[in-house]
Amino acid sequence: MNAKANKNQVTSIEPAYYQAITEAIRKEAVQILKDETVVGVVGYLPGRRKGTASPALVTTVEEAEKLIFSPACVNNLSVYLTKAKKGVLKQGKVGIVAKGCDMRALAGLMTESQLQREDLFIIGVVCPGVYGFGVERTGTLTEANIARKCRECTVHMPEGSDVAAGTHTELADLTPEEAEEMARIEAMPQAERWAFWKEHFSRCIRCMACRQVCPFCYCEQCLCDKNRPQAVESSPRPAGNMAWHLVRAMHLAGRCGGCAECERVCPMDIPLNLLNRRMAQELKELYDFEAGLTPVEKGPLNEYKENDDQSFIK
Amino acid sequence: MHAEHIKHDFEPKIVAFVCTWCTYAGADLAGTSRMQYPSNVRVLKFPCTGRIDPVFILRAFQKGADGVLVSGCHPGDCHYMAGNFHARRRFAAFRALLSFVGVDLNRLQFSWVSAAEGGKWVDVVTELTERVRTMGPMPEFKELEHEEQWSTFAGASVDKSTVLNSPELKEAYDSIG
Amino acid sequence: MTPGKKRLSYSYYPGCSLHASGREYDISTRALFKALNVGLKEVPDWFCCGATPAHNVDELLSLSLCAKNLSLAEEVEGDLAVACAACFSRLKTTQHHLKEDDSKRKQVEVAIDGPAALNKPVKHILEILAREYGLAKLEESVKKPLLGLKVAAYYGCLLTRPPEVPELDDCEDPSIMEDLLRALGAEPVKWSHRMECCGANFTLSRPGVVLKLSNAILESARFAGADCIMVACPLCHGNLDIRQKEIKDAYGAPDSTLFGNIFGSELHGGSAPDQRDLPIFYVTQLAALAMGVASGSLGFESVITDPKPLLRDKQLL
Amino acid sequence: MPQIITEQNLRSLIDLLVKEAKLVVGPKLSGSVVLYEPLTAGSDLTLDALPRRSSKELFFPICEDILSYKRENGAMKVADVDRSKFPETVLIGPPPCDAGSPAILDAVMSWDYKDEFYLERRRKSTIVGIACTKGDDACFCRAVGLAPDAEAGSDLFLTPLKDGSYSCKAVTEKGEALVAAHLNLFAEGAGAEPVPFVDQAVEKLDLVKIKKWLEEHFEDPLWEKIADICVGCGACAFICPACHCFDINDEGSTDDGVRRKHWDACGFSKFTNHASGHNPRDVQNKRYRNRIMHKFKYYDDKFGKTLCTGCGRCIRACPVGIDIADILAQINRG
Amino acid sequence: MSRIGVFVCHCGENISRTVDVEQVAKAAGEIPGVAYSCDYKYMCSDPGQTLLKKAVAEHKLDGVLVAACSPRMHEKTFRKAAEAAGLNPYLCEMANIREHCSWVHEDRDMATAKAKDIVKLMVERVRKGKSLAPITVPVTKRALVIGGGIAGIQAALDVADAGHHVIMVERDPSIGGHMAQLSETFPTLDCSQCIMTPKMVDVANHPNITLYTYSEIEKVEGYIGNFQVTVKHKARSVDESKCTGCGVCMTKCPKKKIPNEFDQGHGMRPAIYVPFPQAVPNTPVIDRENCTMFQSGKCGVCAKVCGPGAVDYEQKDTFTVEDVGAIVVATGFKLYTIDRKPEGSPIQGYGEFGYGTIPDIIDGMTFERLASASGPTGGKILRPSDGKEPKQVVFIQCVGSRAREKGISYCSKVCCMYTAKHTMLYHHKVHDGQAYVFFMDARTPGKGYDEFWRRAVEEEEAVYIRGMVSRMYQRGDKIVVMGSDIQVGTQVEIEADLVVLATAVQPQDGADLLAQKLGISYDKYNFYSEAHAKLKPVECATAGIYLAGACQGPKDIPDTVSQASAAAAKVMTLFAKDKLERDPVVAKVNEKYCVGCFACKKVCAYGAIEEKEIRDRQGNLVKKVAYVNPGVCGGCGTCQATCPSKSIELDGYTDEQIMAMIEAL
Repeated sequence: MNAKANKNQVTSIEPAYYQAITEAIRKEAVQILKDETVVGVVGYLPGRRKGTASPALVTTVEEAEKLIFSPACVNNLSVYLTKAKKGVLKQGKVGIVAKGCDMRALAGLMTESQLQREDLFIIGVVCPGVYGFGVERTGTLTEANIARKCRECTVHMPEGSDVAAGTHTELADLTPEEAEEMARIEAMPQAERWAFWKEHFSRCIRCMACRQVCPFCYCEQCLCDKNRPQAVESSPRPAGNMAWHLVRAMHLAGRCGGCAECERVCPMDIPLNLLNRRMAQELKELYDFEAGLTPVEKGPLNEYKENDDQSFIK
Repeated sequence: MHAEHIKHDFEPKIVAFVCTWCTYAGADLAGTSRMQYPSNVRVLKFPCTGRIDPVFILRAFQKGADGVLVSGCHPGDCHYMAGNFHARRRFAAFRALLSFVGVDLNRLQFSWVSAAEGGKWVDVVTELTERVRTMGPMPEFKELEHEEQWSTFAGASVDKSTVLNSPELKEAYDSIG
Repeated sequence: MTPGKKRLSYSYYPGCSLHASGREYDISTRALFKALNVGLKEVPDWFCCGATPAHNVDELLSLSLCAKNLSLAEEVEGDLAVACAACFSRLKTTQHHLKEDDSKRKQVEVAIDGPAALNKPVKHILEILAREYGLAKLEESVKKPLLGLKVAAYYGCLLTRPPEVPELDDCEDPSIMEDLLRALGAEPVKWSHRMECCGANFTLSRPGVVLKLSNAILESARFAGADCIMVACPLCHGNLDIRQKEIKDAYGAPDSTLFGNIFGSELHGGSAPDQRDLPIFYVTQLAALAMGVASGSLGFESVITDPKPLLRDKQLL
Repeated sequence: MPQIITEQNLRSLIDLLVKEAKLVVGPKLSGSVVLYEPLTAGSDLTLDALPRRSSKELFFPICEDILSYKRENGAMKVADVDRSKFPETVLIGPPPCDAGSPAILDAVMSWDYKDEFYLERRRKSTIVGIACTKGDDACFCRAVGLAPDAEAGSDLFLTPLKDGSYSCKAVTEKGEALVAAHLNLFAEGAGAEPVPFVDQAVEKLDLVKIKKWLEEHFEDPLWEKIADICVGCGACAFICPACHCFDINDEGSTDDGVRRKHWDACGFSKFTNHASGHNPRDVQNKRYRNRIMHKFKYYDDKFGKTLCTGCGRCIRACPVGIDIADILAQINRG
Repeated sequence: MSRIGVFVCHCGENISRTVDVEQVAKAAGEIPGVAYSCDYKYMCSDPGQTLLKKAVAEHKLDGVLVAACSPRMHEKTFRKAAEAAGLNPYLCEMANIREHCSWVHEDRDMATAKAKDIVKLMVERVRKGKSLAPITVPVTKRALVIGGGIAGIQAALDVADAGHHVIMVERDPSIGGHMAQLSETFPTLDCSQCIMTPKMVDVANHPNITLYTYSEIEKVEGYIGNFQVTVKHKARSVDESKCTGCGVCMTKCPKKKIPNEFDQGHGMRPAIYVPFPQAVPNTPVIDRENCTMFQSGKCGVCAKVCGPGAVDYEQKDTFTVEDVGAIVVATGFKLYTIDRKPEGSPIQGYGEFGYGTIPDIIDGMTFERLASASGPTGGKILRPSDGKEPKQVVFIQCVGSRAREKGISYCSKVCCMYTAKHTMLYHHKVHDGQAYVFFMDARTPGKGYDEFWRRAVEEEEAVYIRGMVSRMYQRGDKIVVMGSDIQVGTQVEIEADLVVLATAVQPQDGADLLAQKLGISYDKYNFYSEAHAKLKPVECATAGIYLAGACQGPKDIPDTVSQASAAAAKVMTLFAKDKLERDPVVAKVNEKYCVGCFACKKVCAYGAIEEKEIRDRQGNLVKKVAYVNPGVCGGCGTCQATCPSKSIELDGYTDEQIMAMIEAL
């Protein structure tokens, strides 16, 4: 059976599609604010510049009527919910607009006791994809301007949300650029791989945008900010940068939901999601773990099986 | 058994992170049995491999280790029941990461050495030392330690040996005309 | 895909027997699937699976035969339906074996000049009927329930064994046939020899063995009060049906023939010897009959132990 | 005396300066991004995109050693950095929004404490600014009083002409000296027509009015509104040509190490964290407020300058789309 | 700036032969933070220790490093010496330059260089070390014993005899467990009840034992020395304080045909009953499901005939909370019921054996009841179907056990012996009968066990057939047993009158649920896991909880009793001091930075990590953080390696110490 046959595949997603979702979000947000189901809704508002959008916490019906969904709604809003980080969830239930990839983060945060499902009203978005960076923002999503992570999306449907806006539509024949890049790096000789990453990490300025935008980097004391002892040099030098990105990849292993926000926000264009993706791939191969849409009891690095692979151990 | 008096050109720095109950005791047994092995290894004792953080391995490489050994109790023998099981997953993941960024995994060895396996301790340490010796010093992290952003020592990139001599500069001027 | 809306459809590997001595099995299978509106598309160009003897002679050959058939089947849409218990066993064994043994798989792939279709789902007719079509739906579809028919469901050796290969049911205590019979309105009897061997292909080389083993099965079924036996294997069918008269001639009265009783005690008995003819049905024959398929198209004429008197007696004809 | 330099000669100038053992820094493609980096040849110069980081790092590096220390025989030995080794530098190619930043920063760096690291680099550098004919909807230099052809900060200022050459204007003696030393690369004349500038979307701001508003609105719901979405990273500050906060860290052990100075950002939660554990800017709205206050009020109070060149980098880079131009425009509108 | 003293030991010539100890001491003196260094022939000798103590005083040392042998050898010695000199013992460390250096290297230069390095990094460890104080935990000297079989009884009596109070909780109406059901015991064939019932009475009469029967564990909180256990007392419908145990209620109860569990369903009992005549306590319970009064509201005969008015139909379940310091788990076993595969279980059934459908196929425990003088047949071997004496009995061993394909791979340990016993009992009672045994191997490792087994084979005429049974079916009034004899290499059929299956020993139902309440671990079969298979076979990983008997794995009576006494000894060891002292190498949480992801809790094998609420002064919940119970923490440090923000730290092995050591490499 052709797996693609019963999906609604198109060559472009027109503004009308997003408009329909926008309407649905507004209707839902207004409703849950009106009936006081929630104290606020985390969603997106349009930006000043054409084709941009910004996260927003709306608490009134008037504001809620301005919420939008467009290909510019790139942010993973779950970052706003954890107490330790942003804590917009101060009291009462909060509504949140979530794409499939954001839902994975929400599930992960529930696994890690940072969120309770009953504190959330999730307005799921059946997302066909969002803009990549530095692309033309015309309002229409095409093969030319879709984000790299969306090319291989497996979670168009926000399963487990309270309501879902949109109908399943996706772009046809997207090349899996990230998978190809992974394969390219994996195929490099070891020294070349080191050179590749050294070049990228050396560019890092330690602005911490990757950390700050990550739903899972909710530590109050980041290891790299600690100086007694200093496990990772805080100065933006190649050595500390390498250590920082390795430590971060390790800390996210088995937790990362794959939203690729770290990569998106990096002002220095470091392909950070490749690291997370590599770890996810390893944990899938070794322990059959995949970040999913529902919370689990323990992540793959917080549990073990007695017969886990140990072929690398003498 | 390794004949130690042979002098080598390169003596690699080997760091071993071991658990106190099995591998440390195994190394003690190698000592009480008077087995011989290369003296390159420096042992850091932990209660359990479960305590060993990947950051320590990274740090050891940064601080000049040419090879790192992590060793603990065999599965099922952990003094703390499951520390080595957790460590096993953690290090399986960490290895994948290191390999992905281009670290040669031949420099990082994991082993289970029990308190009764003095001989295995000697084998593991000897093998790692000799393997790393043939590989030579580990350049990656050490080089990185000394690298800077260009602006830090702006000018270092200018090679003073090519400081102009006038005829050359003159020629350059002339060519532009 | 919503279940119930989409028409079930299978590729079909009949195997040699079903085109020869077990033709009734083939025609009744096709008739049944047609009656149930389930698609059945024969794999083009299929050939012998090697049956039960090949793997005793040349393992690589037997695996390659099956692997090639599987890759042919891969070309036809739908899971592969198999009726013959031996073909089923060989195809499943091949998949199991080659999944476990990489070097064997490579050898076989050289032999068949292509990849082995190790993931093509292979399904026995029984599981298709009981699980995929479903007992409830089957029961609904029954037009002529087999009321009053006491059936000894006979599994034989291959359908469930070894447990890791066919994964059809509990290896030693299955119930899929009985469940199916109940859905058809028949009455499955409890009996002792449903998992015993009939002698299988010794039928040619050492018929004596077959007579002895098959006799025990027939006796046990009679003893349990069965009117007939239901099978899912053409070889079992052959032994129990074709040789039934021969067995009777050879052994006569029951109970004197159960094999070796080394710490023997007195045998019970005393009742009049039971010499009833036991018609042997294929599972698909009974199912098709219950679905109202005309009995003339189910091959009842071509068997040796005539089932028609029994069926007439039970008002099923 | 307007001078003309062709694009080819501009690149030749770079080649020559490199040969003269000067450090030549300019926009260069580094991997997938354009950054200010040392140029090894004129062909390295990439003028079609605004570099991701501003040119401030030439004077104020991302990270620099300020001293090293080692304990020997019980006594601590400290070694200073030899600043005389800083090279003579020419910065080629910054647009006015980057070239203008030293003109703003010199004030604070030579104020109550003289930052000799910065000042030594400034002394040894010549800036060749180029008028900006590009720009996008994030640009707002005009709004903060600069312009695509503002010469502030440049020693030599180039204006792109329609025929691909540049008209040159020596703004300072350093600029004059640079031209004088390489005269044969420059030609006299009026040259072709200049390339027109791009319109900017942001209205002209009344900086006095904004400052007044800020004076009166230390507490204002606006700050909370922005802080709701600010995630507290340092992207805006690090790529900003005017932000100049830094942190000092000792790296190594207590017996042997290096004291390093590196960029810091007021958006970080630990920026004002005291050793006591007290944090006067304990929440994000106080931190973001400080960013705006510093740029448009405090710096003006002290030095009479606005700490922003309108380059728009922070608007482009903000992970959550915070738009400083929009915020200022809102304040401006009242 | 720290003032550390480094003492380099020659160990006679053991170290100094290959390591230049003087150089090592000299180099140590130059390490920042070292205030004094010296070398000495034998540091562990009295003069050596005195040297150390003197140096601490003279040079005002605040830390000590002894470079000598392995810390496994003398760490305690030197820590004691340091303590005597007024230092915190945890600021004394050892650098192992003997086992890890002088003994394993020959080259003097390289060995000396290595010794210097070892000293250097260990100095860092001392420098960054912290004073630690032993952890003390108060101990409640009362023990809880869960289960009133022979294991629980033995453990309870031992602890109680030592003078400590014991709470015994038993799920059934009477204590006694499986041992009370047995007829005679191997290898002595003494009467089980004769040796069991006096012990049951001892429990009932012991002044230090509080016995709760018909009761279950509802909830367990706390930790070693300080458990709070909620016990649920199921409604008995009979007031224990009033009942005299006269038994009139039982004789008058109109409903008498209820299969008796104690006789494996082969005898009958009334709805108000004691499980067996020697039950302790001898107070009946009403089986509400089978009682007419409870089912239809009409009857009430027992209440009418009860003189003291003890019958109380209104009784409700009650709960008590018991404070105890230690818990002995002795919940025992059940026998595998072997019919079809249980729903959702990895264990397969033996449908092909016809167990449960053929009445004359019984399990071993039923045979015990048939053979027991107090059993339903008064000790006569009569088969269930028709009450006839069976003349051919087939015993089948390893039914369920050692059968990987059926889901259980372990050996049930007791079946070889009890089957041999059964054949003897049968032979003693049915002289013309013949016993057959299908077996895989005979496992008889116990005192007098093999002799006993040989007697069954050689003197008592049991026919042992090595092989397994494939199928059984009823034919007339016989059971046809189809099996194989692998020694003869043939298939075998036996027509038996009775078949006895030695079914696998399994943990009690609900063993997993109890383990979850207790916070102890269990294996895939639900047997409880000991802390160490060899060295801690009685302790659970959770401190203060001990195991006795078959709940841990199949065991015979002597093994069970031994383990029960061992568990009791462990309890008494714990109770020997008023306070429990523990090594302070335990984890601590930095509550300021902990964000409560509880990854630490997920990896903690000891269940030492709890969730703690942090509230502000108004009582509002600020956050939840991890809390390490120092009484329970094992000190492995897995939590710290797991914590991304390092907000949990293992004392004695802090990141600061380790990083400083790595820095010193």
